Amino acid sequence: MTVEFGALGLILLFPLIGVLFNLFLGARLGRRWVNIVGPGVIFIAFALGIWAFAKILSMPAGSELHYKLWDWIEGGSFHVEFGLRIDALSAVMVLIVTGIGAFIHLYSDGYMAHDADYARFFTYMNLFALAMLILVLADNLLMMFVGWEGVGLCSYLLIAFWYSNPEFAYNGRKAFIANRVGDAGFILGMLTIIAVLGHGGVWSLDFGTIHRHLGLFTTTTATVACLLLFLGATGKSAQIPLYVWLPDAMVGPTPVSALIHAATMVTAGVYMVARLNFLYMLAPSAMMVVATIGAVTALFAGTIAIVQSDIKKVLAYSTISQLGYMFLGVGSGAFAAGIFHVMTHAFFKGLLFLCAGSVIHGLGGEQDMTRMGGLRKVMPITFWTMLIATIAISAIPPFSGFFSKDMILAGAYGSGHFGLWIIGVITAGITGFYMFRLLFLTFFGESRVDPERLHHAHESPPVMTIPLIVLAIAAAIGGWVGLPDGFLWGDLFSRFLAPTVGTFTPTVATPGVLLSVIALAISIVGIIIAWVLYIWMPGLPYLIAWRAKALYTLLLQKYYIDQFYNLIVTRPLFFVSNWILHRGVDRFAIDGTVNGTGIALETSGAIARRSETGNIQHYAFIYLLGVIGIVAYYLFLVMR
Amino acid sequence: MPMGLFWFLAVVTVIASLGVILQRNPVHCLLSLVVTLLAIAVIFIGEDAVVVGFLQAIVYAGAIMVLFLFVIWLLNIGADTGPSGHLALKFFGGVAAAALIAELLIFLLPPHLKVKFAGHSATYGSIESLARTLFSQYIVAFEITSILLLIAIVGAVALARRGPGSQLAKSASGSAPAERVL
Amino acid sequence: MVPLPYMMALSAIVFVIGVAGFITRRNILIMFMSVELMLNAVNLAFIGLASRLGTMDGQVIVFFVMTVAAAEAAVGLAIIISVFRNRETVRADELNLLKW
Amino acid sequence: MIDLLIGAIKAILIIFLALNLAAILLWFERKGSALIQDRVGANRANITGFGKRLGLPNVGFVNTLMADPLKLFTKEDFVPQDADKFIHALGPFLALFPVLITFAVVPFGNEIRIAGRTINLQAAPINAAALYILATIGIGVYGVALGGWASNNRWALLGAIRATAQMISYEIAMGLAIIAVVVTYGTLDLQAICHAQGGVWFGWLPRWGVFVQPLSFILLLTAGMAESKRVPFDLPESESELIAGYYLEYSGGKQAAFMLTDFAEIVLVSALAVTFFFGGWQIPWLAANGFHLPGGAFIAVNPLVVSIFGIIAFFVKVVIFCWIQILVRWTLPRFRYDQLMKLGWKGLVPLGLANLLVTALVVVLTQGTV
Repeated sequence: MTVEFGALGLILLFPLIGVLFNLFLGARLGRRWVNIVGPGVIFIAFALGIWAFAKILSMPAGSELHYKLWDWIEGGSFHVEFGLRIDALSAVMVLIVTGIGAFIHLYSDGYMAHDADYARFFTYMNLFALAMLILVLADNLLMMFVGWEGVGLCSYLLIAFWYSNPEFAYNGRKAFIANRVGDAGFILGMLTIIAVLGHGGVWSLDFGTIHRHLGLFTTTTATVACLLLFLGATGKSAQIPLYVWLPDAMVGPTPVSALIHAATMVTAGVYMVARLNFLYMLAPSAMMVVATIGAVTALFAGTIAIVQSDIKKVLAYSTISQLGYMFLGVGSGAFAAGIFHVMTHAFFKGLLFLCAGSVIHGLGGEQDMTRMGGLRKVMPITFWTMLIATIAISAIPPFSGFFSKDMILAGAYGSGHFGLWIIGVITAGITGFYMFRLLFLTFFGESRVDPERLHHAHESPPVMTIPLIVLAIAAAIGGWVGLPDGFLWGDLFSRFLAPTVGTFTPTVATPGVLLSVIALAISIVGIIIAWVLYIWMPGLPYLIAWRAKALYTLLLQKYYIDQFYNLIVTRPLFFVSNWILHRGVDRFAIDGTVNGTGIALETSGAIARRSETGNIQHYAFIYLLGVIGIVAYYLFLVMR
Repeated sequence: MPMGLFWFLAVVTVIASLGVILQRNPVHCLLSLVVTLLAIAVIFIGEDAVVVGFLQAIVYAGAIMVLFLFVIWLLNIGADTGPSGHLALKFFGGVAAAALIAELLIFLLPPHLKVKFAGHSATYGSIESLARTLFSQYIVAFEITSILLLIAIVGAVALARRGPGSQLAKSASGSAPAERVL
Repeated sequence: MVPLPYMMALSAIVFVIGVAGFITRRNILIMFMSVELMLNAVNLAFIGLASRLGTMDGQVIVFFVMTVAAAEAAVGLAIIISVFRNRETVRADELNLLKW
Repeated sequence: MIDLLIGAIKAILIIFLALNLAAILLWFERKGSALIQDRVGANRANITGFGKRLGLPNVGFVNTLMADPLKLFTKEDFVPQDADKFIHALGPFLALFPVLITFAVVPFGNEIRIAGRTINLQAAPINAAALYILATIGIGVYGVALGGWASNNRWALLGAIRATAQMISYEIAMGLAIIAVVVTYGTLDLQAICHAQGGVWFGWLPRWGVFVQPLSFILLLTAGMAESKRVPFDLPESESELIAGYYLEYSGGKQAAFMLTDFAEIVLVSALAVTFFFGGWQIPWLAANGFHLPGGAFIAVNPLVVSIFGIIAFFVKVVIFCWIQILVRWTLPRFRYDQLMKLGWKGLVPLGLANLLVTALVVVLTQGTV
């Protein structure tokens, strides 16, 4: 059942109003207005999202809301409309984007309170919300791509928000270029789909249309399309091989990291795969690639996170690792599990970033965990909310992370990827370890804070702590919508999404509770190790680092991937740009031509200017001669 | 329109328009131009373009030409008394004009000119038919024209407004006493 | 009805008179009047053809030409006035700045 | 041939009446001003003395009708030395001519039927008459402007400039007033407008335009008085500052022509006001077959007599409006020039536009049901 629902347009309208307001009036009307309008429009969009969600709930399963804004592209039989749609999948995403987005906007009021460029910040944030909503509300692939590029742009703008620092600007460019590589894959995937459908006489990129004409795809074409699109997803969602931009993206303001680089934008890839689940189901080998890359990325990033000392870097690698989990889920065919993890991850990772931001804010910009510690007393609210988030991400029941991670691991095991399941379980242990390491280093033990900073350290204002509390509640109980089947109300979440992304049916018999117990046990082991190393025997980590120096350095240098990319991609690129394109083509060929033309014109002009008397009647006379000539031409040559 | 009337109006038009370009005194030129415009307006009416004809008289002869008259007064332009230089331009201009008229006459007279005569209804040229065409087919052009007029008004005021301390403001007493009274 | 060639011939003659005036007269105002003559000559051709084709389009064009002429006269005369203020002349051959 | 003759007779009739009315107005004005200023007024010239012979008091009627024109036309026709002689001579006639030809479209009576022939009592029954009026009034500017310029006199030129600016400014208000009426009745034809004003509303109120377009009427009358350049709008010829303005250097017959123009314009404005707003030749409750008085009474009248009544009614109404204008002239002081322009551009033009807008809205919304 499809219902036309005009309020969908309003969901987009309010962030747009916010953008225009902050762009044109924000700086003029001052901080007070921006602080109200910036988050306010997102809260309104959130309310509208809840309305749409309630409407979906009230309708029979599998129904969707649709609203066509306008016809966008009319090229012969190729037709794309600027249409919005909400089904179960996008409803969940809209709630995540607007709900968490709204509280993060609110938090930003406090976080950016001392920044002069608050209007520009909120312009970008609202623009991001707009683009992200276009991405999730799009009813066709092309429009989704518009949102996809839009969030990429906002990500770039916000990473390089403090653009006067050249390193920050460089990191923004890095994110943008890594995404560009992925986007090329996305475009090629889209073209593949157009080519396949067009070959069969269907000229549309509408999700529904693609779904209806799945028969036109062979396994090969579907695999090609899926892999290309997944390349786009690896860029946007920071998976191997294009994950390198995300850790560097942490130079942006912390609310940006929370909203864009943890809760919403980076999950766009997962959303895209879930959205096109019917296509991926046609290509088992592509699914296998997705699941493998997800699992490997999860482990890989998790190991790097162990040794990082920058609080945001740890969280960034943790994000990459958790995104890997999500891809493991969707790659195993458990699409609902993947999206479920998107949701719970948005809660606890958004919260973690906001807590980290609160700590950084409280310590006046300090990000190094080795210079923290003992902050439990100074920042009680931050501590307790961060504790909840850490337990949630470490997958301890009954906090939300447990249920989603459990569902993903069950999916991996059930689809027969036993090796990937093992990796997932190990990663769960690593997750528990590094997250509690972070918590212990930050809030427990002796204070290692700069005395100067400690003197000013303070709990954040209510405008920042309220979002923390709200998100903490969500992180604690948010997982209860997806309990294991047969337990209390069971798996509401998967049942809700089932009409859109299908139901996961295990191919291998799963031992059920046993799996959960194993994963839980491993997580707890990781936590205990963290306790031993950082609370019980704080000297031990240095000893280990000294003894296993090679491994430690390898991890600290992030497996030398950045250096590797630098060598094979960046350096040759700079060389070509500088020596061939800049010196050769630009300076010599183009500039030479342009300047030569100019010099030639100047010389000839100096001669020709003598004919210019400046007397308008002379010009008119010449003009008249021209008219006579043209009329004569027609009269004696053409019309004769 | 009877042929006799057309001939009369045509002769008046040509003589008056020659008057525009041949007389020395700008006011006389202007008067000739007004006569030309009125004669053309009458030709319009004779050609069943009644409304356009009257508009020609109202807008062109009644308003635009008065503007010219004002400017002539304001600038206090007398008859052309300067040296009659540019004789070459005059000579060649005359020759070129003669060539152009020869060409145009060949161009516009049979056998080149082929127009199918179509009859038209009794209401042709009435204000109603003009309005129907104007407000349906040409509505966008009409609205744009209104904006053009607005811009022209603003532009004219902006251009002609005298800033403080401009040259003429100081020497106003000599050249344009009219301005002070107005 | 007057034969079309007569109308067109009249239009052509008035037009060329306007052209000649524009090129030979030195007074900017009279050049301006010559422009008006040319516009009217064209209007004459429009009206003559419209009346014979039986369409209102020609008349509408003439209407627009008049409107534009009004705008042009307003702005043009304002320009002439401000030129006169700055240069104290309305002679076209003394206003020879149109070469940069 | 007979049609041509009828046309000529109609033209001669209306011109004759207009000119005579204008001449009579001269006397009217003298005696009227005397009345207002508590004087006796013109009472000296008594050329034939027949008034006295009839035993009537000398009211100076003959004086102004005969003595004034005679005096003016026998004076020397003086032309200043450096004047542009041709245009100087042309000026008065350029001023008078457009006013007189405007009367051609004023309907001074209903169609009458004589000997099976319908005669429309309108000298030139053209169907774009309202536009014609605007065109002739627009052209009327040139006589004054060129006359004043050609005199080669500063005062005259100033008068001419003032007159021109004033006339083209108030033309707009006048045009807006006329257009509002045209929109109301949906026609440009004055005879049709007169016809539309026949009959009654509510059984007693004549369907005159003034009840539909009162604002338009005030605009037309005000703008019309400004067009005729008379007190309080007489800045172009204000005696006390510009001596006589644009006709300072005129004498004799030419000056008479200018003065005649003024009075003819008064008559014209009255005629237009009557035609547009007071039913033209319509007499209240008088239909083609007789009087239908409110309350149901009926008095039968011969149709031909009704037509003659109509002509008489038209002229009576015109004379009333001429009197009103003279009354205004002798009771109001002169404006300052900036006040005049302010009234024209900031008062009448916006009012006229608003009135036109409301009129158009009402007409569109009612779609001619009223």
